[in-house]
Amino acid sequence: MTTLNPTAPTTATGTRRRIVASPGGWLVWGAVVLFMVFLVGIVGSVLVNSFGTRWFGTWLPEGATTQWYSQAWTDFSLMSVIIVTLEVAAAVVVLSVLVGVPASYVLARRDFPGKKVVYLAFLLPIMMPPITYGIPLATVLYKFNLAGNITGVILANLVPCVPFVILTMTPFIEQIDPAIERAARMSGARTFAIFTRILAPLLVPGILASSILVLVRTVGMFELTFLTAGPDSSTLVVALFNSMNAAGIRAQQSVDAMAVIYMAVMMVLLVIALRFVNPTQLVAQVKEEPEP
Amino acid sequence: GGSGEVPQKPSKPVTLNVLDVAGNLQLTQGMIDDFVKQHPDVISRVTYSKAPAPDLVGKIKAQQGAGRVDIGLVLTGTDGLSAGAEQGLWEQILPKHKDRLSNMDTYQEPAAKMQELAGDYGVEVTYYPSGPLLEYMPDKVPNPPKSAEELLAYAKANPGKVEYARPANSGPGRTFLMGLPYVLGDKDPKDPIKGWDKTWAYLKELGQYINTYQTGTTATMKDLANGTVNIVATTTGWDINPRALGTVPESAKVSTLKGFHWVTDAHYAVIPKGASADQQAAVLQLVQFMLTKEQQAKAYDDGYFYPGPAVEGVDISMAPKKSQDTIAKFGRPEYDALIKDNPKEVPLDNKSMVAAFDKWDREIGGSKVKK
Amino acid sequence: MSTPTTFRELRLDGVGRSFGGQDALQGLDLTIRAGEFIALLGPSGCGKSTALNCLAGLLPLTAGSIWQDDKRVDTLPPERRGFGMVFQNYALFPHMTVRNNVAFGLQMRRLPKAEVTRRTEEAIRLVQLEEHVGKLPGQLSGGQQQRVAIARAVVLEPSLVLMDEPLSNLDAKLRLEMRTEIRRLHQSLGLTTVYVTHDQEEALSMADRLVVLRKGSVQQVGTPEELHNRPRNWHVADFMGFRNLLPATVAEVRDDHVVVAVGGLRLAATPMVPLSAGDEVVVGVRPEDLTVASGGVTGGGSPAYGSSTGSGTSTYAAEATIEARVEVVEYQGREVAVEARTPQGVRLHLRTAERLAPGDTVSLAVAPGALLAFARGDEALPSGAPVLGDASEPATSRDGVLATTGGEVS
Amino acid sequence: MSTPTTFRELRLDGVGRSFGGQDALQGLDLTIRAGEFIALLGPSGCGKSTALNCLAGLLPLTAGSIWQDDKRVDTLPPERRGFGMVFQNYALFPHMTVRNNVAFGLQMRRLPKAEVTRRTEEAIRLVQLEEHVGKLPGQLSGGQQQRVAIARAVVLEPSLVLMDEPLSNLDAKLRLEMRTEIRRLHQSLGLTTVYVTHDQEEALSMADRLVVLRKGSVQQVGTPEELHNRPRNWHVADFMGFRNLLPATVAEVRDDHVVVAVGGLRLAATPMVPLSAGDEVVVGVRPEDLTVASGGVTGGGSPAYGSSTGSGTSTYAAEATIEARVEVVEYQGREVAVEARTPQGVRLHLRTAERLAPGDTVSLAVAPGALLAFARGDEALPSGAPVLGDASEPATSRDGVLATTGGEVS
Amino acid sequence: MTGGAATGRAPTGLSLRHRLAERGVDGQLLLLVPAMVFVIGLFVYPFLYGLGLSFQPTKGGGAFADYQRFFSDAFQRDTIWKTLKLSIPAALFNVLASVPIAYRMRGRFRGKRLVTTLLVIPITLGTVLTAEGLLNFLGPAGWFNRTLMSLGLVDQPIRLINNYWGVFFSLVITGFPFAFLLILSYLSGIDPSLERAAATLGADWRARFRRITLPLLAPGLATTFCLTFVLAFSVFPSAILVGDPTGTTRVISIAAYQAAYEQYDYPFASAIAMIMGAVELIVIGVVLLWRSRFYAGSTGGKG
Ligand SMILES: Nc1ncnc2c1ncn2[C@@H]1O[C@H](COP(=O)(O)OP(=O)(O)OP(=O)(O)O)[C@@H](O)[C@H]1O
Ligand SMILES: Nc1ncnc2c1ncn2[C@@H]1O[C@H](COP(=O)(O)OP(=O)(O)OP(=O)(O)O)[C@@H](O)[C@H]1O
Ligand SMILES: NCCCCNCCCN
Ligand SMILES: [Mg+2]
Ligand SMILES: [Mg+2]
Repeated sequence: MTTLNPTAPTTATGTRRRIVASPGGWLVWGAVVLFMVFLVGIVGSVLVNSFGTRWFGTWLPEGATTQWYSQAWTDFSLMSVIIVTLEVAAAVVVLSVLVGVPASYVLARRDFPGKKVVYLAFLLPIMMPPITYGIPLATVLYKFNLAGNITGVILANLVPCVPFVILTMTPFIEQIDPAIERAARMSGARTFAIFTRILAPLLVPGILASSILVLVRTVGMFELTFLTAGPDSSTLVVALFNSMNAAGIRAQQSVDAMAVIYMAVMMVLLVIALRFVNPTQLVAQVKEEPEP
Repeated sequence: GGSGEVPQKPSKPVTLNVLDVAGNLQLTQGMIDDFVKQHPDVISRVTYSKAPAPDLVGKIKAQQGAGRVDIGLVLTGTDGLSAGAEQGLWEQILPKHKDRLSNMDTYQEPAAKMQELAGDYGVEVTYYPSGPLLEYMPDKVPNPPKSAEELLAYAKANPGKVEYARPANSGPGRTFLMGLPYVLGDKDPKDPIKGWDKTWAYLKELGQYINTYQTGTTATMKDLANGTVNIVATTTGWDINPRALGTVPESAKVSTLKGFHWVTDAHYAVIPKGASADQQAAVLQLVQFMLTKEQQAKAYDDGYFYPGPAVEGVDISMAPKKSQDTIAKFGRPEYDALIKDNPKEVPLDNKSMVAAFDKWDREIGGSKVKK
Repeated sequence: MSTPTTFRELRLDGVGRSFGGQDALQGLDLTIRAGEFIALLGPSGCGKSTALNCLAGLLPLTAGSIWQDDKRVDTLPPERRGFGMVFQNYALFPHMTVRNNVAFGLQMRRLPKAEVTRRTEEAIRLVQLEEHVGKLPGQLSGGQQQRVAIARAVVLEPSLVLMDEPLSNLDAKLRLEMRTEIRRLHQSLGLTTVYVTHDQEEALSMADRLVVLRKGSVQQVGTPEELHNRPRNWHVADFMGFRNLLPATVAEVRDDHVVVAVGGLRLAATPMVPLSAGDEVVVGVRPEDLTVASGGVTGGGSPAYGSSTGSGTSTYAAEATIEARVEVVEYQGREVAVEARTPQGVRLHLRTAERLAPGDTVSLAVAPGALLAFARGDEALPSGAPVLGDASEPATSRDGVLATTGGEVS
Repeated sequence: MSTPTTFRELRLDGVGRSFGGQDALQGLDLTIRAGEFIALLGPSGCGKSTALNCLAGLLPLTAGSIWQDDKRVDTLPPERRGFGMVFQNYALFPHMTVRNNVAFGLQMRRLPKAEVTRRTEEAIRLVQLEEHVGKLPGQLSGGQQQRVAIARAVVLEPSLVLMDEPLSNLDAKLRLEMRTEIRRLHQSLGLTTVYVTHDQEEALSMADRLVVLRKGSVQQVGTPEELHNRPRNWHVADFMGFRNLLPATVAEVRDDHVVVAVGGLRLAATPMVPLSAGDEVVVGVRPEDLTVASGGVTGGGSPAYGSSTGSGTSTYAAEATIEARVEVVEYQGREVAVEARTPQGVRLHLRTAERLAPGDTVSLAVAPGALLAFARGDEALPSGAPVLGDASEPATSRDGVLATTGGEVS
Repeated sequence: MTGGAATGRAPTGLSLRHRLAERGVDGQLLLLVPAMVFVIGLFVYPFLYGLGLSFQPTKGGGAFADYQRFFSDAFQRDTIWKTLKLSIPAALFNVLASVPIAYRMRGRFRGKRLVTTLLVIPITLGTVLTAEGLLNFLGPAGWFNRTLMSLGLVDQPIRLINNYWGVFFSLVITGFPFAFLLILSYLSGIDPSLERAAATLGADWRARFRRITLPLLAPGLATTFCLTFVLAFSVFPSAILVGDPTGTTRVISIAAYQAAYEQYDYPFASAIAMIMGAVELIVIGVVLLWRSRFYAGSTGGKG
C-alpha cells in the first residue's frame, strides 16, 4: 500500500495526502475530533461525579471523595464479581472463536445444499431478544445442573456469541485467497494445520475484532447472565444493573462509581486482549504492502 | 422439594441464599447477619443477591421449571409478591406456620392492613406510610402549592418544572398516582378504571405541562437537584435518604396537598416453592427473629423507608446510633404529626395496579405521541 | 507420513472437470510411469491447470477416476496424496518469510528440526534465494516469488510433483539454469513430474513425453520427437511452431508423399493421415524450414515467380523456388524473423540469418520433407493463423496479418 | 481528462528506490522519446518492476525525479499521470467481469457509452477473449487473466504504457501473436511503451532501445543490435546469451583483436573495452557460435585436440578446432543443445542441428569474431556461469555444471 | 455435470461422489457441527418454546390472539416504527461514518494505533456509563450546555437528552466503535494493489473507492450494518435512561419488557419478541439481498 514508509521521506507526497490535506480528510478528522470531545465529556463527567461529594449545577462538585468506590466495592463484593467476570469473558471469547471460526470457514468457502437454512439458524440467536428464549434456556441449563454456577453463565453467553463470531468472520474469510490453503494442502497440511498455521495468522485482525466485540457483549450481557447465574457467579454488569435498577435508593455517584469500575475492567480486558494477540496485528494488515 | 413436613429446626445448618428485589436488605441485612451470628446451628452461611423486581419472576420460574430452586428467601414489595403469587411461585406460609410467627401479632395497625394484602404468601418485615408528598427547592418555589389546583396552576405557569416519574417504575410516582383520587375526591379510589375520572382528567391536564416522565425516581431527584425542575413527587424515604446521600440538596423541602391520604407501602419475606424443608424451617425462624422490636429498630436505617419498623412500639431511640444521627440531621420533625394526623390507605391490589399503570402508560405517558 | 508414498504408475481414467456445464477438461486418459517427466502443453485456457488441479486433488473431478497402482486416489484429499505442487500464481503464504514458506511442508511432516533446517537451506540455495530468506513474499519480485514456489514444492521430494508454468517469470538465463536443476532433481530423486508449460522448447527439451491439450481434450501424446516431427493434426502443428498453415487440396497421391495444390502451386507434402486425391487438407511448414534460396534482390517490381511443374520422381526436395517480397523484418539477434508476401498475396513467415530489409525480393525453398499435410476437419483455421490471399479459398480472414504460400513439386 | 496528455519526452533523472535501506533501483537516468518502445531487461529481482512502479507513480521515489518535458511528474498521483500499466501480477478487479475490467478505464474517462462498448469489445477481440467476456477473473486461466490485464491497459491508448512481463504466461504461438498486436498498437497509436520482459528474444525483436539492469543499476542502454553484438560487460553478455563465459588473460594486443590465453589455449577475441597485454579478462561466446567442424566421432578415447599456434595474420576466422566429448544432449526440436567437455575438463555449451549423442567426440570451431573479451571486474563469475576446469583459474565452482573452453588463433 | 461417457465408465457410487463433489458436500462440512450443536442444543429448543408460548395467549382467543392484539393496538403497533426510526438511522450513521474514517486509516502511519484505540474505547464504556455520561454531560446543567451558555451561543440549555436525540447519541457512542472495528478489519483484507491498478487507469480516490473498495467491502458492510442494526433495534436501557420511554422512544423492547415484567404476560411478551425478530429479519433480508448482488470472494493475488 502506498503509505508512509520511514525510508521514503523526500518525495512521498502521494501518500501523506491520504492522511490529511484533502477537504475530505479534514472533514473526517474533524468528525473524529468531535467524537473524541464528546467522549471525553461523557467519560469525564461520570468520572468526576463518581469522585464528587455533591454536585448541583456547578462546573465541578463541591468536594472529592473515594467513598463511593469503597462503598460499591463492599456492597457488591466486587472483588469476587470481577474475578467471575474475567473468567466468564475469557472462556466465552475462547470458546466462541474455537467453535465459530471453523463454522464461518465452511460458510465462507463452501456451497452446499441447505446453506441458507444453516445461515438463518445462526442469524436467529443474534436477532432474537433474550426474553424470548432466556427463561427456557435457563430452565434447560438448570435441568442439567449446568446453571446456577459459572458454567451456566458461560454456556448461556455462548448462545448469541458463537453466531456472532460466525457472522463477523464469514465475510472476512471470504476475502482470503483460497489458493493459499490449497498450497498448504499440497505441502501436506491437514485441516487442523491449515487452521492453526495458515488461516489463524491471516485471520488475526478479524478474530481480534470479533473477539473484542464478543468480549464486550459478554461482559455487557445482563439477561442471560442474570437468569443463569447463581449467587457466586454473577458478573459485573449484573451488579451494575442492580445498583441502578434494583429497588432502593443509591446515590448517583455510587452508580457512577460502579460504571467507572465496569469501564476500567473492560479496558483492562481490552488491553489484555491486545497483548495476548500480537497488538500490532490490530493495525497491521493482512494484505499490506505486497509489492507488485 | 419443600412440600414435606417442615421441621422446627433444620436437621443441619443450612446455606441460605437471599434474593432481594425491593432494596429491603438496606434495612434488614443487619437483622439477618445478627441472626446468623446468634444461630449458627440454623444458618451456617448467607449469600445475598439483589435484582430488579420484574426479573425475579423469570429467574425463579427457570429454577422451578428445572426442579432446582437454590433461593431460600425472597424479599419483595407488593408488586413482586402478588406477581409471584399469580404465577404460583411462592410457598404458602400462612396460616400453616402462623404459630412459628407469633411476632406478626405485634404489627402496628396500618402495617397489619398491609399484611392482609399479602394474603397467605408473604410475611411483612418493614413498613412505611410513604406518600404522596411534593418536594421542592424553597429558593425557586417560595410558595409551594398547597392543593391539587395550585399544583396545576403552578405547572401551567412554569411549564416543564413539575415532574413525577413513570408510576410503574417509581414508588413516588405510583404513590402520587394512587394518592390523587383521595385528594381529588374521586368516586372509587380503589378502582382505577371506573372510579378515577377526576384523577385521569387531572393527570391529563397536568401532563400538558410536563416535559418528560422519567423512568425512575432517581432521575427526577437529579432533575430537582440540578434545577431542571422545581417540584417532584416524593415519599418520606425518598425525601430523607437522597439528601442524606447528597444527591439532593439538603435545603429541599416537602409539602403535602390538601386532603391527602397516605398510601402505605411494605416489604415482605416470601419463600419460593421448591425450597427445602430445612431451608423453610430456617427462614421461619429468621423471620420471627426479624420481627422482634430490637431488630425492627434497625429498619430506621438512613431514612430510606422512614420510619421503617412494621411492629408497634419501636422508637427512634432504639435505632443504631448512625440512624439516629442521620434522622436527626435530615429527618423532618413535621413527619410525626403528618403521619399521625392523616388517614392511611393500603395501595391498590396488584391487578388494579397493573391496570392503572397500563391506562397511565397509554393515556398519560403516551399521550404526547400522536397515534 | 514422513516418507512419500511411492508407486509404479499413476493412471488417469477418463478424467473430466466441468465448470457450470462447460467442460474445461474431458476424457483425459493417461498413464504416468514412476520417474517419468510429462509435459502438459497447449494454448492458454486449454485446461492445463485444470488437469493439474484435478491430479492434485484441489478440484473434485466431475468425471472419471485416478488410480495409483491399484489404489483409487481421486477421492483422497490433497494432503493425503503426498504430491507436491508449484502453483501458477505461486500462492505463497503471505505471512511467512521465504524460509518459513519453504520449511512449512517439512514441518507438516514432523521432521526433526535439524533436518528441516538443512533441507530448507538446500532448497533455497537451489533457487538462488539465499539473500532473501528473511523476506515476506510481498517484498519479493515476481521471479523471486516463483522460485520460492518451486523450492517449497521440491523440498518435500514428493512422489509426484506438479508444476504449473514454474519458469514463466524467469529470464532466459535463469530459466535455463532452473530447467537444469529441475531435470537434475527429477533424475537424482527419481521424482515423477507433471509439468505444465506454454513453452514448446521447454517441453521438448525437458519431458519424456508430451501431452498436447486443446479445448479440454487431448490432441496427442508422445515423445518430443514424435510431436515435433509428426504432429497428428494441424492444431498440434499450429501449436508446435508450424506458423505457415494453409488450406490445400490433394492433387495426387504418390508412394511416400502427396502432391497438393495450394494457391495455384503444386507442392510435395508428407501426409500425416491417409489421404486420397481430392481431399481438402491443411498443409503446414515451419518458418525455419523456408530457406532463402537466393540472396536479397534489392528493388521492387513484381517478377513472375518460377514455378516448375515437375512430376514423376519420388524425391521431392524443394527444388522450386518461390519468389516473395519482404514486408516486415524483426531483429532477433542472430537471425531475423521475416514476413514476406508472394505476388498472389500469400503471406509467409520465415527465419533467416541473412540480413534482409523490407522491400527486398527473395526466392524461397521448402526444406525437404518439411511440408506436412493434415486432414482439414470442420474447424476454420485458427484465428491469427495464416490465411491464403486467394479469394477462392474458404478461410476466415482476420486483418490479413498472416498468410502463407507454397513452393512446388520438382 | 478524456484525452491522454501527450509529451515529447519523458526524462528519468537519477531515479532510485530503496526498501528499508536496500537499493532496489539506483541512479536510473533515461530519456524516453515519444513513440519509443523501450524494453527493460535483466535478471529476476534486478529492479525492473520497481522501475516501472516508480514511473507509474505507485511507488514513491527515494531519489531523483521524473520529468515530462518541463513538468515534474514524480510528485503526481498515478491517476493524474495518464499512464497505462499491465501489472506483473495482473491485479484484476476480482468483482468485475472481463468486460467491466476492460471498460473500467474508459468509464473513468467519462467516454460516451457507445464508445466505451466499442473500444472495450475491440480490445477484448484483440486479446482473443470474446468467449470469456462474462467471466470473473477467478474463473479464468492464468494466460487469460494476463490477456485481460493487457486489454485493460491498452484500451485506454495512454500516452505511455507500462507493461510488466505481459506475455510471460502465454504459449509461444499466442505470444507471437500478442507481440505483433502490441507492436501494431504501438505503431498505429503512437503509444510510447516501456516494456519489462525476461525474454531476450522478445526484447530484441520488439524494442527500439533496450535497458539492461542488474542489481538495481543500469548496465547498458542501446539498440537491440548494439546489445546483441557489443555487450558492454560480461554481465550483459551473460544475460544476452553468452553461455560460455570464462576467465582468460590477454596475451597479445593486435590491430583489431586481442589474443587471449585461456585454459592453455590461445584464441583471438574481439575486445569490448581497451585492453593491454597481461589484463585479466572474461571471454564469452554464444552456444550457437560454437560450430561443429567435424561430424560426431563415435567411440571414446581422449584424442589430443588440435591446437595450431598460428600468428601474424589479422584475420582470425576460427580455423582451429577444439575437440570435446559430448556429455549431455537436450532435444529442442530442430536443434539440440549440447554440453561437451574438453580433455582438460572445460565444459562447453553449443547448439547444433546435428544429431549428436552423449559419448560422441566432436571438433568445435568458434565462429569468426564471435569471441568477445570483457574486463574482468571484481566480481566472481555469476553463480551457474561457466567455470574453467583448470584449477589455476580463480573462479567459484558450483557443482561444475557448466564450463567452457576456447579454440586458438590461426 | 457428469457426462454420459463418464457415467458409463464409472460405477454409480462414484458418480454420486462426483455429483456430491460438484455440489460441495464432503467431510469438511463437519466443521459446522460444533456450532450447530450449540445453536440447536441451547437455542432452538428454548426458542421454539418461546414461539409456542406466543401462540398460547393468557387471555384466550385463539392462537394468534396476541399477535392480533399487538397489531390492533396503536399503542403497541407504533413501537415498530419508533424502533425503526431510531435503529435504521443509527445503524446507517454508524456504518457510514465508519467507512471514511476506516478508509483513511487503512495504511500504516504514525499514531494509527493511538487513534484506533481512542476510537474503539467507547466499546468499553457499557450502556450504563454511556447513559450516565450523556445525562451528566449533555444534560441541562451539564458541561456541554454550560459551555454553550457561557459562550453566549444559547441562553436556554438545549435539550439533548430524554428525547429521541439522547437515545440516538447513545446508539452512536456504543455502536460506532463496533462498526468501525469491523469495517477496519474488513477493509484491511482487501488487496491494495487493486486500488493501485485502478489509479493507473485514471480513477481518482473517489472512483477507486466507489468502484473498487466499496463493492469489495460490501459483504462486510452488510454484515456490519446487520449487527449494528440488531443492536440498535433491541435498544433498551438507553431508551429508558436517556430517552423518553413513555413517548417518542417507547421502543418495541420496552413493550416486550412491560408485557413480560410488569404485566407478567409471558405469551404476549413472546409474541412481541417474535414480531421484533420478524421485523429484524425483514430488514436483514433486504440487506442480504442487496449484498448478494455483490461479489463475495478472494481479493488477493493474481486475478
Ligand atoms: N517491499 C519490498 N521490501 C523489500 N524488498 C523489496 C520490496 N519490493 C521489492 N523488493 C526487492 O527489490 C528487488 C527488485 O524487485 P523488482 O520487483 O523490481 O524485481 P524485478 O526486476 O521486477 O524481478 P522479476 O523479473 O523477478 O519480477 C528484489 O530483490 C526484491 O526482493
Ligand atoms: N472457476 C471457473 N469457472 C468457470 N470457468 C473456469 C473456471 N476455472 C477455469 N475455467 C475455464 O476453464 C478453462 C481451462 O482453464 P485452465 O486454467 O485449466 O487453463 P490453462 O490451460 O491452465 O491456461 P493458461 O495457460 O492460460 O493458464 C478456461 O477456459 C477457463 O476460463
Ligand atoms: N430493569 C432491569 C433491566 C433488565 C433488562 N431487561 C430488558 C429486557 C428487554 N429486552
Ligand atoms: Mg493455467
Ligand atoms: Mg518484476
